[in-house]
Amino acid sequence: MIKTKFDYNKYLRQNTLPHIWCPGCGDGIILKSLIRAIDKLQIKKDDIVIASGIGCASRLPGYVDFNTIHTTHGRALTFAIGIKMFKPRLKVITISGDGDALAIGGNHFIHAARRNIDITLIVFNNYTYGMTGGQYSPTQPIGSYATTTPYGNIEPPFDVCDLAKAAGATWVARSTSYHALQLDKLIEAAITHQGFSVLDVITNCHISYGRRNKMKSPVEMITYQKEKGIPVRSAENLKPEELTGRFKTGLIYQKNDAPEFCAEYQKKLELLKTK
Amino acid sequence: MIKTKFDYNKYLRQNTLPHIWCPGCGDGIILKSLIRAIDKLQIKKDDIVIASGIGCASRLPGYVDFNTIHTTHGRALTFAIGIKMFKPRLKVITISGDGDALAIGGNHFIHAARRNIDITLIVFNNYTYGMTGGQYSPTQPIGSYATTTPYGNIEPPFDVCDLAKAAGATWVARSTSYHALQLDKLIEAAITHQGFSVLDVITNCHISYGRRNKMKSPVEMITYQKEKGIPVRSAENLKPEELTGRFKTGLIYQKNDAPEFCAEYQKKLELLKTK
Amino acid sequence: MPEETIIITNYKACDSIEAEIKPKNKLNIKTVSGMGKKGKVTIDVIVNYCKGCEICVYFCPEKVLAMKKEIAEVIDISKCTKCNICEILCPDFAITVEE
Amino acid sequence: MPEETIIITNYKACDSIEAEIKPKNKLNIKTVSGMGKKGKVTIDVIVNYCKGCEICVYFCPEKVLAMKKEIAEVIDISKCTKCNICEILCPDFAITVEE
Amino acid sequence: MANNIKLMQGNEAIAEGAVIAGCNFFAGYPITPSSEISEYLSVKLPKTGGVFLQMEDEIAALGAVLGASLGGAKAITATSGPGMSLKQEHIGYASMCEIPCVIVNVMRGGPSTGLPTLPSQSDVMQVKWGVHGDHAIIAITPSSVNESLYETVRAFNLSIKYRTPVIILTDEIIGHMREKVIIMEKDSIEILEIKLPSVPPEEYKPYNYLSGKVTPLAPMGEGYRYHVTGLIHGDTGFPSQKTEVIQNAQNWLIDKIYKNVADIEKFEEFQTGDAELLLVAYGSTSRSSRQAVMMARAAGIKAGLFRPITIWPFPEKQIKNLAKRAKIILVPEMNMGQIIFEVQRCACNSAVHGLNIVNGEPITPDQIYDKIKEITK
Amino acid sequence: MANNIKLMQGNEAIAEGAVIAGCNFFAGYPITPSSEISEYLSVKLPKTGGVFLQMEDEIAALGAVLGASLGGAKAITATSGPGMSLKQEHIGYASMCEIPCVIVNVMRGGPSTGLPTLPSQSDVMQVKWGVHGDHAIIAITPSSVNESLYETVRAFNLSIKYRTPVIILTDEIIGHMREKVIIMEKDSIEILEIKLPSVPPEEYKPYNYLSGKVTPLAPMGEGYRYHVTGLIHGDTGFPSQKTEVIQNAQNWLIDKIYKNVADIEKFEEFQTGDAELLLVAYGSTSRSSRQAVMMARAAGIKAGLFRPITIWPFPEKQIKNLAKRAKIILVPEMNMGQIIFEVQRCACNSAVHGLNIVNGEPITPDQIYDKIKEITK
Amino acid sequence: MSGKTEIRFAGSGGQGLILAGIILADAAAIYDNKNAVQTQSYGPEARGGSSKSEVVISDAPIEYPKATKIDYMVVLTQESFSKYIFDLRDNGVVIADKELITDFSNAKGKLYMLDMVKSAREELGKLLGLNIIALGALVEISNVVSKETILKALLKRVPKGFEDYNKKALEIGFRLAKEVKNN
Amino acid sequence: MSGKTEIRFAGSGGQGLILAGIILADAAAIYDNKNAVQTQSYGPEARGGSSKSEVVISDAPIEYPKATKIDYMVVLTQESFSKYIFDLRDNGVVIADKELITDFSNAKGKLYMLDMVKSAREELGKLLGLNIIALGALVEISNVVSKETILKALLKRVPKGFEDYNKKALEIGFRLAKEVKNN
Ligand SMILES: Cc1ncc(C[n+]2csc(CCOP(=O)(O)OP(=O)(O)O)c2C)c(N)n1
Ligand SMILES: Cc1ncc(C[n+]2csc(CCOP(=O)(O)OP(=O)(O)O)c2C)c(N)n1
Ligand code: SF4
Ligand code: SF4
Ligand code: SF4
Ligand code: SF4
Ligand code: SF4
Ligand code: SF4
Ligand SMILES: [Mg+2]
Ligand SMILES: [Mg+2]
Repeated sequence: MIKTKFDYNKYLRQNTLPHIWCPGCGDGIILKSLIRAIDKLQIKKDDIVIASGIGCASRLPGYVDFNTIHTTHGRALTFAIGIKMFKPRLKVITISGDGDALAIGGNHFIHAARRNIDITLIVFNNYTYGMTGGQYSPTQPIGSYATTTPYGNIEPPFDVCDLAKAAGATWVARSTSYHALQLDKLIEAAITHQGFSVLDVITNCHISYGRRNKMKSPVEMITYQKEKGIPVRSAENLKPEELTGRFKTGLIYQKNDAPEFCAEYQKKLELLKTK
Repeated sequence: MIKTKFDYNKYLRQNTLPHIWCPGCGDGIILKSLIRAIDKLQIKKDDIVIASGIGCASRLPGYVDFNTIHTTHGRALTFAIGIKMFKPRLKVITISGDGDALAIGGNHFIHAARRNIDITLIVFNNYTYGMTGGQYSPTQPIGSYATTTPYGNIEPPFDVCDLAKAAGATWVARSTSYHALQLDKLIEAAITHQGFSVLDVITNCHISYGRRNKMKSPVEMITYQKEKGIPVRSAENLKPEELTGRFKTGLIYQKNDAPEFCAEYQKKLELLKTK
Repeated sequence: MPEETIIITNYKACDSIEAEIKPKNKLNIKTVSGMGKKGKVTIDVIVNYCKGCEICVYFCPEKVLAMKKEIAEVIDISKCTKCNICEILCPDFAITVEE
Repeated sequence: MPEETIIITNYKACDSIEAEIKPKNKLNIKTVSGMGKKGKVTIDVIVNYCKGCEICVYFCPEKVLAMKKEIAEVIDISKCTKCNICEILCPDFAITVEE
Repeated sequence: MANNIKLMQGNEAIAEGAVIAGCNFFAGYPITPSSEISEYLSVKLPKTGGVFLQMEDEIAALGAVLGASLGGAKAITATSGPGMSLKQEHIGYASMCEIPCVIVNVMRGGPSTGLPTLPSQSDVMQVKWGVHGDHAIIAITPSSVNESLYETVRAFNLSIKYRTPVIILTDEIIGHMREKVIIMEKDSIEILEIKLPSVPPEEYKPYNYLSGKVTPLAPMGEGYRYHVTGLIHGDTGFPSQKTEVIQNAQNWLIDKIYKNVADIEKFEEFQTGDAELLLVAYGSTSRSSRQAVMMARAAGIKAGLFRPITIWPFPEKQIKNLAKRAKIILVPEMNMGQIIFEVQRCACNSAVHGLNIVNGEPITPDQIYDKIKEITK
Repeated sequence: MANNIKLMQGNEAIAEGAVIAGCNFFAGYPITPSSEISEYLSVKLPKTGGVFLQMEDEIAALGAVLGASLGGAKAITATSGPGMSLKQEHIGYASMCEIPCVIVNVMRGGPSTGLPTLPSQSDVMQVKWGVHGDHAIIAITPSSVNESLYETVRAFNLSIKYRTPVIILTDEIIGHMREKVIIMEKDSIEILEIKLPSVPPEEYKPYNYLSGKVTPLAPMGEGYRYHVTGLIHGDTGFPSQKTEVIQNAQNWLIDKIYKNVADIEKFEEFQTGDAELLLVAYGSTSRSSRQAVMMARAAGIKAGLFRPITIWPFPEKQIKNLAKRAKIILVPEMNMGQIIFEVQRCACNSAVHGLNIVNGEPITPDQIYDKIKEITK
Repeated sequence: MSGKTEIRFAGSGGQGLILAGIILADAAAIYDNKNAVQTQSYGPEARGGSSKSEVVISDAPIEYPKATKIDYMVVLTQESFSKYIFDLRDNGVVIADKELITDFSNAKGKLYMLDMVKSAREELGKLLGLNIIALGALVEISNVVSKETILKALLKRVPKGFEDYNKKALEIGFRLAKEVKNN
Repeated sequence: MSGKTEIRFAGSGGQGLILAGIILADAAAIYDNKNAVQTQSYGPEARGGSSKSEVVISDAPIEYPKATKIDYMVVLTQESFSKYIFDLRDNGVVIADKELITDFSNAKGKLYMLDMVKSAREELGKLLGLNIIALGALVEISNVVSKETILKALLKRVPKGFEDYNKKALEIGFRLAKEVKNN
């Protein structure tokens, strides 16, 4: 799988580098994957809007040369919906941490999914509130530690993909920062999908999560992703007990014939015109 | 099925009657069912907390002689969680409209479900914002009309039960204000269940919903419930196309072995004591 | 509601926007007793609770009830089977069925 | 936090709390070229981008790389298969592999 | 009977004003007594290709409005007390990132759920201070249905010109009453359009603190790629923690409004020329006050009314001026005393009285006149 | 080396103060620079059987706190700017329903995301006016770590006594600095306990507007069944739209605080006896101000410092008194001018100057002293 | 009649009284070019609750928009009669339905009892249109706007196909009022 | 020494400098019964970013809590050296690591170059403890608190089993400093 050198510079705001993330933070790996996917799709930079909330992951937009909006904590999708509905020709991608997307932002998550609006949401799922120093998040595994679960977490985590699907998302997948090449393809597919697409990317935060959970280094954390991730297909052949502690990767759900929200709205407008 | 006269008075704050609801509003039918279920369970009135949000349905607590909290719009579950965690011996029941529970309150809905806390949520699902005069709600069917969908609704509705289940609720059921006796049993079971239980009750609001959707009278609306509701078991034998426009009633999902949040928290406290 | 059109529904909405504790109204109850299909039966309609929604009338399988001046009324108790449907479905605690 | 205990991790966090546009730093690039297992290869490490996370070193299947003073360095280019893993997994745009 | 005169509700007039101003985006969440605005726009906007969205809550509604505005929309939302409280974080974001938008608050009785269907004027101070952090705001309090319409047009203009959220702070009485509106010819109404910046994209800086001029906000998707963040940011829009940048950014948010007060402010004076007793009133209460002034004049009391139309920035200068003659000032408000704080500050050598009636009913001319008699005795 | 002296962080001291006050319930949502409070309580509360909850957002956090408080908990939440904006609706609910609770706001730079790790004092007015509708609030601004601890205890007491939310309004500097705290014997600290009402359930009315006394809030689940609503309600707790009830309810919310100012207020004066130049400062800025007073005194300037500890209700009477002598007043604040509005109102015949530095750094004694020299020249 | 007339329609939500007020205000303001302000009171939030619709009509500008001393009051429920009669002018006029209002314990002013419900049932076949009958009666009795004007204002707001029905209702109102006036 | 001493530890997050500051302040405030205030600066939000930990120690009460004129500065990164040297007193003292700081272009005051990283690597086997070495060096050079006091304060905050390790680190600091002082 030899590749020629990929030129990220075209998409980077180079004078903002080096980025703010800690050494070895998986967010940088995902950022690169996102750039490669967008490059593959050859979308005009002017036509891309990236909106994010607040958190480490949400710092991403600052580094890329698109129309970028670093909104408030948990609300990226609301801005995204506004601009997408007003200018449906734009490709709108939303970047959120797990806390951003699913704790404070959980309501916008399920409603964007319900509407099946053509926006791609990438959840940078590091099981923690990275930016505020490692409080537990709604995806943090039971029994693990955080600054606010000194005696071990007792809150069950969301399965981001299950939730997205039940709420109405029509394209749902999972990957990790380790599976960066799989991620390229999934991001590409997510952006291409006509409807609300949710990509749950398990990413590594050794600073706020790992070092409280016996994974002090980025390497340990990425190794965890490598070992625990299991492709959807392979998972099918395993018994439930073989799956405990593991998570499925790859495309988890797709529905192509569901009406997309912007398109439906445009149809209404057309109808009114002819009236 | 002859019954002796049931005495509601024991549970009613009689000097608040007649209640505020419009003639024929289904909310009154559900209120009566709730009273019967609680009576059946013989829970002490002092031990029951009823919390609600804002909306027609949410006016319910005012009429019953329990500990009652009429909170803010969408936030009933947050109050419920607070009091339940602090006094786990109390039975906490939350009453919400579809807008209250699933529009502005959607985030608390999924997080209460995720935590699997022993609270019962009854959603008075009338497909509309009754109290504010009939704007569309996140459960309103596609194509129907509301004051804010003068050209017909294009937003897909949530399936309340699917969403509850995916978010982590361990007891999920649906009924209607017509199926009042089934409802008695379901409310009883919901309260008895140890964990987060969600009961989606389709109820009739002819004022804000019906009269914009060719169901001007309570009778027409209740007839709709009678005709469209189909027991889970019967639904299994039907083809998908036979199910369009219909909804399943009865117990939809139950999981009994899942850890309950208050109990888990108490376990932690015990552990710390012994340390 | 841009171009106002005449929308007049025939419902009688509850006027009591005050949920403030009300002075204890004397209940105005209309009681009808008699022999129904399954024996002795008494039907009470609390007139000042009934809001005239017609639910009981429509869903009574035996046509025991009817609307009179927007209030439910027993018109033929002899057909009553004490099935209790009217009581269960009345949203307003306005009708009860007893032995 | 309550009873403070010594938690000292060995990471070097990024100091630039300013995301404000920075003066265009001259990139300090260390280039190593040579013949790898699959032919000619050039590996660039941008020294002032590398944060020393060790990911490339650890995940390089051929042990081409090593840490030197907390910066990644090519130690044996001859084993490089141009698999590109180091580049793909580097979170900091700090290492690239070219023909 | 002229065709351009219509009987309209205050809320409808706001919605119609938005349409006239070229509004092409609404996102909201229903709440009494503001819902008619969304209902009206749900009918109108789709007809002209605009977007009408009902969001999942008020926070989402303002988020969507800001997103759309970044795309170049003329966007509006409408709400009331509880919704206004929820919107505070996003109002701050709009101020900080200088994103134009119009926010309508039809005041009802508070606090909390309060009195959903009854009027009050108890959110006046919230409009200025509800957001965490320092910023300046423009807020307008119309007192008639006709004014509701035209002040909405002005609100859009101001929001674009100063790149700031503008709040229309009306009350349940003005919002729900119906009276005459004179629909003017479109040509005779000043309407500011959203334009692309005059500089090419390479030279575009979305903020410009030191120039003293408001840089136009380039609609996204038109070639001007920039970054928007609620963190303190420099001219480029990128976050900064440099002390000078922070102070400049803070100053700018205040100065761009306060240094342009002359352009922003609008008020009406009624019989103030020789007034020894000054009434300061806004919104529906100003109508009763006006009538009370007439009653007082009839009784030989030299009363006058100062009515701020732009309530924020507060017309300090005018009050200070009028207070030179008027040694007694009365501030009737349907709240427990809010704008009176501002009046006291500006007119501290006059006796400043409040008439604060908060009982779900509008303050009547009689009540005000009685108070006038009491304080002039 | 006494065992009862500890080096503590301001945020830790607040958390420890809560524990000492008997706090048994925390619900929060993390935010810089307040998170240490929750982290500390996540360790401590479970040890004593208390509840620690991290909720899905700030709105939920305060909702849970209010729910628990209705159950009889001594409950607290902690947040910072953006979170504070989100909590406004529930603060209003707590005021309206008279539910005790303590809310900590560790002020950071605003507006919007602003400067998450840097200090400011820019939420002072929000604390008073951020809620829609009329209500009164108690807010406390500690200026040392030791004070943070004991004022937290007092906050719990006040919240129970007056059945009201009490806000601890600290700033990033006080919140994050470490200094000595003297841990007193528990017996010597006044701690108010939550009690059942003295009347039997049949006679219990959860509100009592006309008595002038705060009725205790019966913990739910103990036999006192009552109704709580954010709608305007009468003594019984049930909603009402009667004009007298509305006005009584409104008056009560204001009066129960303002008529008890003497009990609630707390302040410190430093060298004010003969002060001709008065500094009014609170929180971390008061520390620099104190030092500046010493510098000024050393230079022969008769300076003094008035430091409100209870910032709301604002100590009007004291300022009015001091302003009789002090014809020059300086109000240094890490914001663009907030409390200065109050000072101007109370001391309108003095020259009231602001020193408003908002650049992410604390205001230094030198900066204040320079300003003193400038205005006394 | 002085320059200012205050009219109140009171009844329960859904009787269409708000609309009646709007049509009256429209007639006065737009077609008669007077000043007119219409206001109403709502139940909790905005759903159909009790309702009261007031119209102030004047030649001079109207400041305070609500009615304070009612000149004409049209009532369609017992409750609203008892509740709202208090601020009727001493020489004010009440137009009430004969069937719906039965207790006149605190009546004042001049009272016209009309068989509006009965006529609606008999002549229109349903109660839909009761508000228009009441409006017609008011106009006939008060003369606050002309019959032509009210008809114009009415027809503007009637959905297609319902013009005749509503016109008929209005005329029933005129007639019923004329009958009692002549009594 | 005047009544007030200002000390700054500057480096990158994770080097444990905040903790070093806390231990120092603890020693001064609790064990030496002086007044001491410790403050720090954070990166964005609160995650591990740059870090600066300051301690002001004084006999008199401390009003302004931050350092303004640094007496002693311990630096462990080049960036922090260049960034924070500006407010060192003219006669202030800098304690820097020999390996980590190489560019002294804007140096001022008195500079001690210590082989702290090297010693940590060689004698402790890892960098864990570098902050304690630096703390030891500071105490040795400044005498702002006694060696016994700092040891007590250190041990209070060390997790069980790590006492010796940390004590050793502290002593390395003492030694390294003594060596350069004697130079
Ligand atoms: C309204 C509001 N509440 C809280 C915060 C503080 N805050 C900032 S980032 C964050 C969570 C970060 O977690 P996540 O979204 O998972 O992103 P990560 O940093 O892990 O990438 C929080 C709670 C905030 N900025 N605004
Ligand atoms: C924060 C806030 N936003 C909006 C409202 C207005 N409001 C009151 S009830 C309601 C919706 C009612 O719908 P639902 O929850 O379905 O209850 P229903 O009336 O249909 O029973 C709304 C939007 C409010 N009271 N508070
Ligand atoms: S704290 Fe965690 S998520 Fe944030 S930048 Fe560091 S490693 Fe990445
Ligand atoms: S508006 Fe609808 S939901 Fe509300 S009381 Fe009336 S019928 Fe019931
Ligand atoms: S009990 Fe049954 S049969 Fe008898 S009146 Fe009621 S519904 Fe009819
Ligand atoms: S169901 Fe009840 S309220 Fe309805 S008509 Fe019958 S008795 Fe009356
Ligand atoms: S390209 Fe592959 S083999 Fe070569 S250095 Fe990188 S990871 Fe190692
Ligand atoms: S992966 Fe990148 S940043 Fe990490 S050590 Fe290698 S080159 Fe440096
Ligand atoms: Mg995260
Ligand atoms: Mg509903």
